[in-house]
Amino acid sequence: MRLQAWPASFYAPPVPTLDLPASTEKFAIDREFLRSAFQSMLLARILENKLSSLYKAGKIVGGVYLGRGQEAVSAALGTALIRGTDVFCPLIRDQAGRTAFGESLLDCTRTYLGSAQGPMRGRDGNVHRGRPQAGMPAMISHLGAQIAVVSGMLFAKRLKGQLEGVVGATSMGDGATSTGAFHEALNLTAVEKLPLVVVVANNQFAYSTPNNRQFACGDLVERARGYGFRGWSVDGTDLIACSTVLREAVRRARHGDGPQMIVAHLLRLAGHGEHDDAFYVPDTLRHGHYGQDCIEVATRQLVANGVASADEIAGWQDQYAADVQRAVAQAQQEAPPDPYREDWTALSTRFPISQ
Amino acid sequence: MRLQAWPASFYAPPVPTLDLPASTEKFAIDREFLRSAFQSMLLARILENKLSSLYKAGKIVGGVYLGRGQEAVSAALGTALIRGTDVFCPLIRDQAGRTAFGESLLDCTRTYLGSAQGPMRGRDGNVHRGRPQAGMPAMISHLGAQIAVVSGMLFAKRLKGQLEGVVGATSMGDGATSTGAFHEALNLTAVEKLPLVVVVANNQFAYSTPNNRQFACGDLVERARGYGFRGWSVDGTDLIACSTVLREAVRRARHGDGPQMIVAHLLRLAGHGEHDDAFYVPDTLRHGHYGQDCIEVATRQLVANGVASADEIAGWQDQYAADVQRAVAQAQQEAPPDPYREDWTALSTRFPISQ
Amino acid sequence: MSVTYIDAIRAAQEKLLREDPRVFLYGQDIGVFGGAFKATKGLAAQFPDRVFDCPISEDAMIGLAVGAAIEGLRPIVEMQFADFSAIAFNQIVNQAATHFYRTGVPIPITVRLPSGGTPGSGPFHSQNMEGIYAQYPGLIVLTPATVADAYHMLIDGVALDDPVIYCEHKFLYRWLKAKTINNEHLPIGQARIARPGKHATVVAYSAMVHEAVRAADRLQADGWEIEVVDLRSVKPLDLDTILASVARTGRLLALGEAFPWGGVTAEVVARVCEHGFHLLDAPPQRLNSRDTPVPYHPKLWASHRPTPESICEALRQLLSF
Amino acid sequence: MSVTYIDAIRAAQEKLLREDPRVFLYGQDIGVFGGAFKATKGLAAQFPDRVFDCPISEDAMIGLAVGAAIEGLRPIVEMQFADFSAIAFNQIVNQAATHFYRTGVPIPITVRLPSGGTPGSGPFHSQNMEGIYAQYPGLIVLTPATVADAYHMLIDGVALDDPVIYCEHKFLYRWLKAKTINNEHLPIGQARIARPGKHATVVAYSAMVHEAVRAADRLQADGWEIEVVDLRSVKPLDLDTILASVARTGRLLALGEAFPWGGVTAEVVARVCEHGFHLLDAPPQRLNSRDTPVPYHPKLWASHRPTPESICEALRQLLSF
Ligand SMILES: Cc1ncc(C[n+]2csc(CCOP(=O)(O)OP(=O)(O)O)c2C)c(N)n1
Ligand SMILES: Cc1ncc(C[n+]2csc(CCOP(=O)(O)OP(=O)(O)O)c2C)c(N)n1
Ligand SMILES: [Mg+2]
Ligand SMILES: [Mg+2]
Repeated sequence: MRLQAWPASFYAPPVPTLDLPASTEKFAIDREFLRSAFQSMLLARILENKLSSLYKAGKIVGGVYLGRGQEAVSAALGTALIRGTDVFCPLIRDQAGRTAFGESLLDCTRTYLGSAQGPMRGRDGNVHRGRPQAGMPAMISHLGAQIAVVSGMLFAKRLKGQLEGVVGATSMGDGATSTGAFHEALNLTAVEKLPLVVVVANNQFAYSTPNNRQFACGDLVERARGYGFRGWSVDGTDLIACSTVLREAVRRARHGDGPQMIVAHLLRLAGHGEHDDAFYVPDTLRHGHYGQDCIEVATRQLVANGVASADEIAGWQDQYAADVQRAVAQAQQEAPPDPYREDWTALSTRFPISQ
Repeated sequence: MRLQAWPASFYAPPVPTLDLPASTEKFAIDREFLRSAFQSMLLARILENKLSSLYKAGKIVGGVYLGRGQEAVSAALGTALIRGTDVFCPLIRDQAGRTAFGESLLDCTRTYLGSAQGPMRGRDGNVHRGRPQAGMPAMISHLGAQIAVVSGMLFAKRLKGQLEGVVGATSMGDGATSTGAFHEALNLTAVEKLPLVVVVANNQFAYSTPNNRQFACGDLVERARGYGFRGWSVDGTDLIACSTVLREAVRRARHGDGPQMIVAHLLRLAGHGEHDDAFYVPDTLRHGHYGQDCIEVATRQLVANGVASADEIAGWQDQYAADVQRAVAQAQQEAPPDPYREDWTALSTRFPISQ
Repeated sequence: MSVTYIDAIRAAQEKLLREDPRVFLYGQDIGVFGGAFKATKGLAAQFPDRVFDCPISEDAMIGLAVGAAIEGLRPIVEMQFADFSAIAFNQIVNQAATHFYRTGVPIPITVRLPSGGTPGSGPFHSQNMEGIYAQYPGLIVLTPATVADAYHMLIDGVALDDPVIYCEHKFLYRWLKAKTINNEHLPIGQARIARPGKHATVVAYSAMVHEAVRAADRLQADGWEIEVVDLRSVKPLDLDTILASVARTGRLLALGEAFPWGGVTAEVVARVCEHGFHLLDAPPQRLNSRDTPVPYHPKLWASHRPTPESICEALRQLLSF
Repeated sequence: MSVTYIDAIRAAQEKLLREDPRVFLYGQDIGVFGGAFKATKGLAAQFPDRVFDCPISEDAMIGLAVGAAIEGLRPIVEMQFADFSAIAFNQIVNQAATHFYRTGVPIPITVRLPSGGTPGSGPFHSQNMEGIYAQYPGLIVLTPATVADAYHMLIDGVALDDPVIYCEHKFLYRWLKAKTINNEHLPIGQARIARPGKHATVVAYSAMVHEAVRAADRLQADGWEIEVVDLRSVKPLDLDTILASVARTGRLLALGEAFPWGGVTAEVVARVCEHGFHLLDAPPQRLNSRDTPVPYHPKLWASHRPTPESICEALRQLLSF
């Protein structure tokens, strides 16, 4: 039996241009939005660097998954959403978006460090955290599975007459777009005409798998039309671009323009998890356009445009480092869950008789 | 709690124009192809009418699912494929394609009538039949699940060095496009660059569910690009159009142009199964463009273009009626499966010890 | 006037829609068409904003229901056939079932699974999946056998805060009739003595309860009094009622229509042996379907699942010890 | 020099690729990266045309494998974690498992499921699904507990013409070592006495074999001789070996790491009681994980699954009858 295979050639995506309708003026982004998004990026980065150290020091069990390099698009999304009104289900690399949406540092450190006082009480860990009733569902690991849940929350709000002015949002990686769950949920969402904003952070890899073994279209945004979503493609290393697009997409969803898909192009500036050195990422990519650090880009943008000064930024850095330190220290002091005090049931129902 | 819902308005698709590149001349279809495809349409219709009568007379248990109104696109696909070389996994409404691909009448009647001599030996029924090793896998009911199987057959042929000049094909309805399996398989197929031809027969309904509750894009062919498939949209009531597009798409797949998606627009001219009177199909659709019977259209086309005469067609009709009669009579005479002679195991392995 | 099993399911959904604004129905062809089995017939006309036809997307259907449940609603999702819930498997067992444990927020969804074999339905329209779902912590699995239970257990199931897998048997839909729906009924989690007896206990559920009663009736002619326990719910499993019955009879046959490896009958036998070993006067027996997919042909199908004949045979053997 | 459990899995795949041109590997990150657990490390370099990274599409991965099997190949599909096979559930249980019965064409695919809990892995990277898949006719379910079995059963499994669910335990990957891989080995379908004894039988499989042996070693101090049966495959299930052991000891503890409802332990207890009731001197017992999702926190995780302590406790109770 003769064996042959087709040659694999690495697919390098083009630098996307903003896919904005006609005039871009009306999308001009304001100072406050940029400052706020940038602060979330910075806090997320400082927090995640700390998590990485804790992991490497053996203080975190399981794994640590960073959003390094993806903070701009994540923070832009979180900043465009309204906490207490909107629904946001963050995914693996959304520390910046979580922060922007208002998740407390303690929710993060408690979950990673296994404090019984965290929202998951030690029952689930790391990025699998959330507060569903505060509008932030907790992802399960199975990629794509959270999308329909967010849509279901919106669907329920409509039935309750509470959908007016509300947006739902979730994000995912390039790899998650290959799941059946992604497809079913996007299609269903469009059929139900729900105000969902779906952000795909195409960081070139799913774990170690490059785009050319993940999909065969040019830009994943080409999928939007087939679902009846409006599609936006954006440079994920550029905070102003991300903020412009995300704010506009969220605004449109909020005002009845239907579901929106944003594809942000960028590079994961870390391993899949902190156990992974990402040896498989070619140098051409690391040193190419997407290899640039969105926080550095944003710093330059903010300073150049007079949105924030270098001193201010340095001040924020110090403050966040202290905040993170406090949140870690507190979580570390807290008791872990006690197996002897767990009730060990997965049901909320207490049946009167033997089960 | 106040409840509200968005108003449902029926979505009537436009009559599609052929989406052929530049010059259509080189796609001119030959006489033999049209005659052959038409004969398969005719035979399929006569066979299915008989199956319907048998069902209504209580001679077929379970259900009968007709391809009435869908023969043109199905036969065009089956005719464009090469039996013994290609792989074809027909779906619910592909009697015409099966016939064109060379499935015997007896395979059909034996399976519907539960003869032990049919390819499924009474273990499975109706449209769930096939001969996988003769290039025709047997569908399971779960919609969309067959697509990846066909791709896997192509993938294996490539590994064996036998893919040269081979095409795989399968078809499905509009409803099946909403399955995760559809999505995963199309994406995987494109990533693997397999020569797969996927035909979507958009017959406006999935069982009773109209297009506007199934998808939210204009034409399902808009999905092709997002997968990296070439997309074709065609009027499924028009045999010449279907033949032109299908032959070209199959030719391209065969010659290295990659995977192809064809969306044929038409109307199911029957119930979902013969138990269903399709009361939910609005008269506007029944009497509109897609309400026309593709066999009548094709008859006119063939006669007008001198491809076949009315007399010839009448002769085929008589012959096919007799053929169908024979195949039914033979299957009816054959013994049903005998539960006492079944070995009642789902494994081909015989383990030496107790299980 | 009589009420069938499926009438009861329809009536329960009507009552729920009428009385509980949190309830909505989501499924394929359940609107104008009234569902593949007509379990929602007329409900879309009565409640046009709360009965939704949906795309063929079982995974997303359950995902949507989970989201709606987080928001305080009580969706009832119809799978067109239990078999197609295989597509929603992940959302059911990993999303819905784990949610309360992980987050403290319960997910009161009800998934209706038209289950079980009918002649000519074949391998993919005949499955019984209660023994699959029951393995997962966080799910409640109901298997009503009577018209009244079909009604009350659907209503009571929707009232529970946890995800409910409601297995309704297609064979009972039109065949099983009652004069009216009795208002008295047992709570979920409690089994029922479907037929009292003293020589052997058959533990069954869903359609097999009726086959067991038939078999018991036949054995009556030979002087055997067979007790039939209807589990009603397979998770929770009412071991007390089972043990009490086995204590009376000393003999156990666990009967199910699902595949023979594992499943409900294994769990019943294992628990009885663990907790009531001393009550048994003979080896406990099991009777399930055969270890193949459910065959299409009625002649094969009839031999694939337990029948009154094969149940009688199993009972005779059990009684011979 | 020593060989770990995962080395054995890697070596088996290497041998298969080298010796059988019908074999290819398909999975996420199994190429250059060598797999999430490095079970395919270096194989893509050695066999560049036969080791494929694939999209995150478990359903289509199994669909593709089934198609390739129809064409006579023998794909080995790696699920990144057993838990993610929930996405491929339909293709496994409805497509692959039914194919031979329906068409007469066997589907020799092997699906590798990295199974079982490790500290900190949480509810979705820790599951044991052998008791789910074993319920389906047409599947073979292997659960190797030793380095040699990890090797030989993978090779023998690929040689079988039926779909094989190969459950490899993540906890054993690097912890379990052998000097070399013994060439002698039992055929698939035959259980093994992992530790001989005479006072009670523990039937276990996969990682729990080692916990059982540890528990048995502890009880030795009190004079108890506990026999441990390693099932090796849960379907087929070697009842003969189990019954022979129970005949020697009169006492049975079925031990598993999966959820407590149904599953392997229920099947083992039910079969022993059905076919070897008279051999039992005491009520057979079961020990499984708790009835919740697998918790993330190592402290909870350690209490969720059976441990040498809890096994000893169960055995002491069993021996006290
Ligand atoms: C259905 C499913 N299959 C496999 C996995 C294992 N897995 C976790 S993350 C990951 C890669 C995800 O890639 P992508 O979606 O691009 O997100 P990224 O990590 O790049 O942000 C994989 C394969 C999973 N979580 N879910
Ligand atoms: C996954 C799955 N869900 C539900 C069904 C039940 N079902 C069988 S055919 C059908 C409608 C199919 O519609 P479509 O794909 O448009 O094909 P058509 O019948 O119109 O040719 C449904 C819902 C199924 N077979 N598979
Ligand atoms: Mg990625
Ligand atoms: Mg259709």
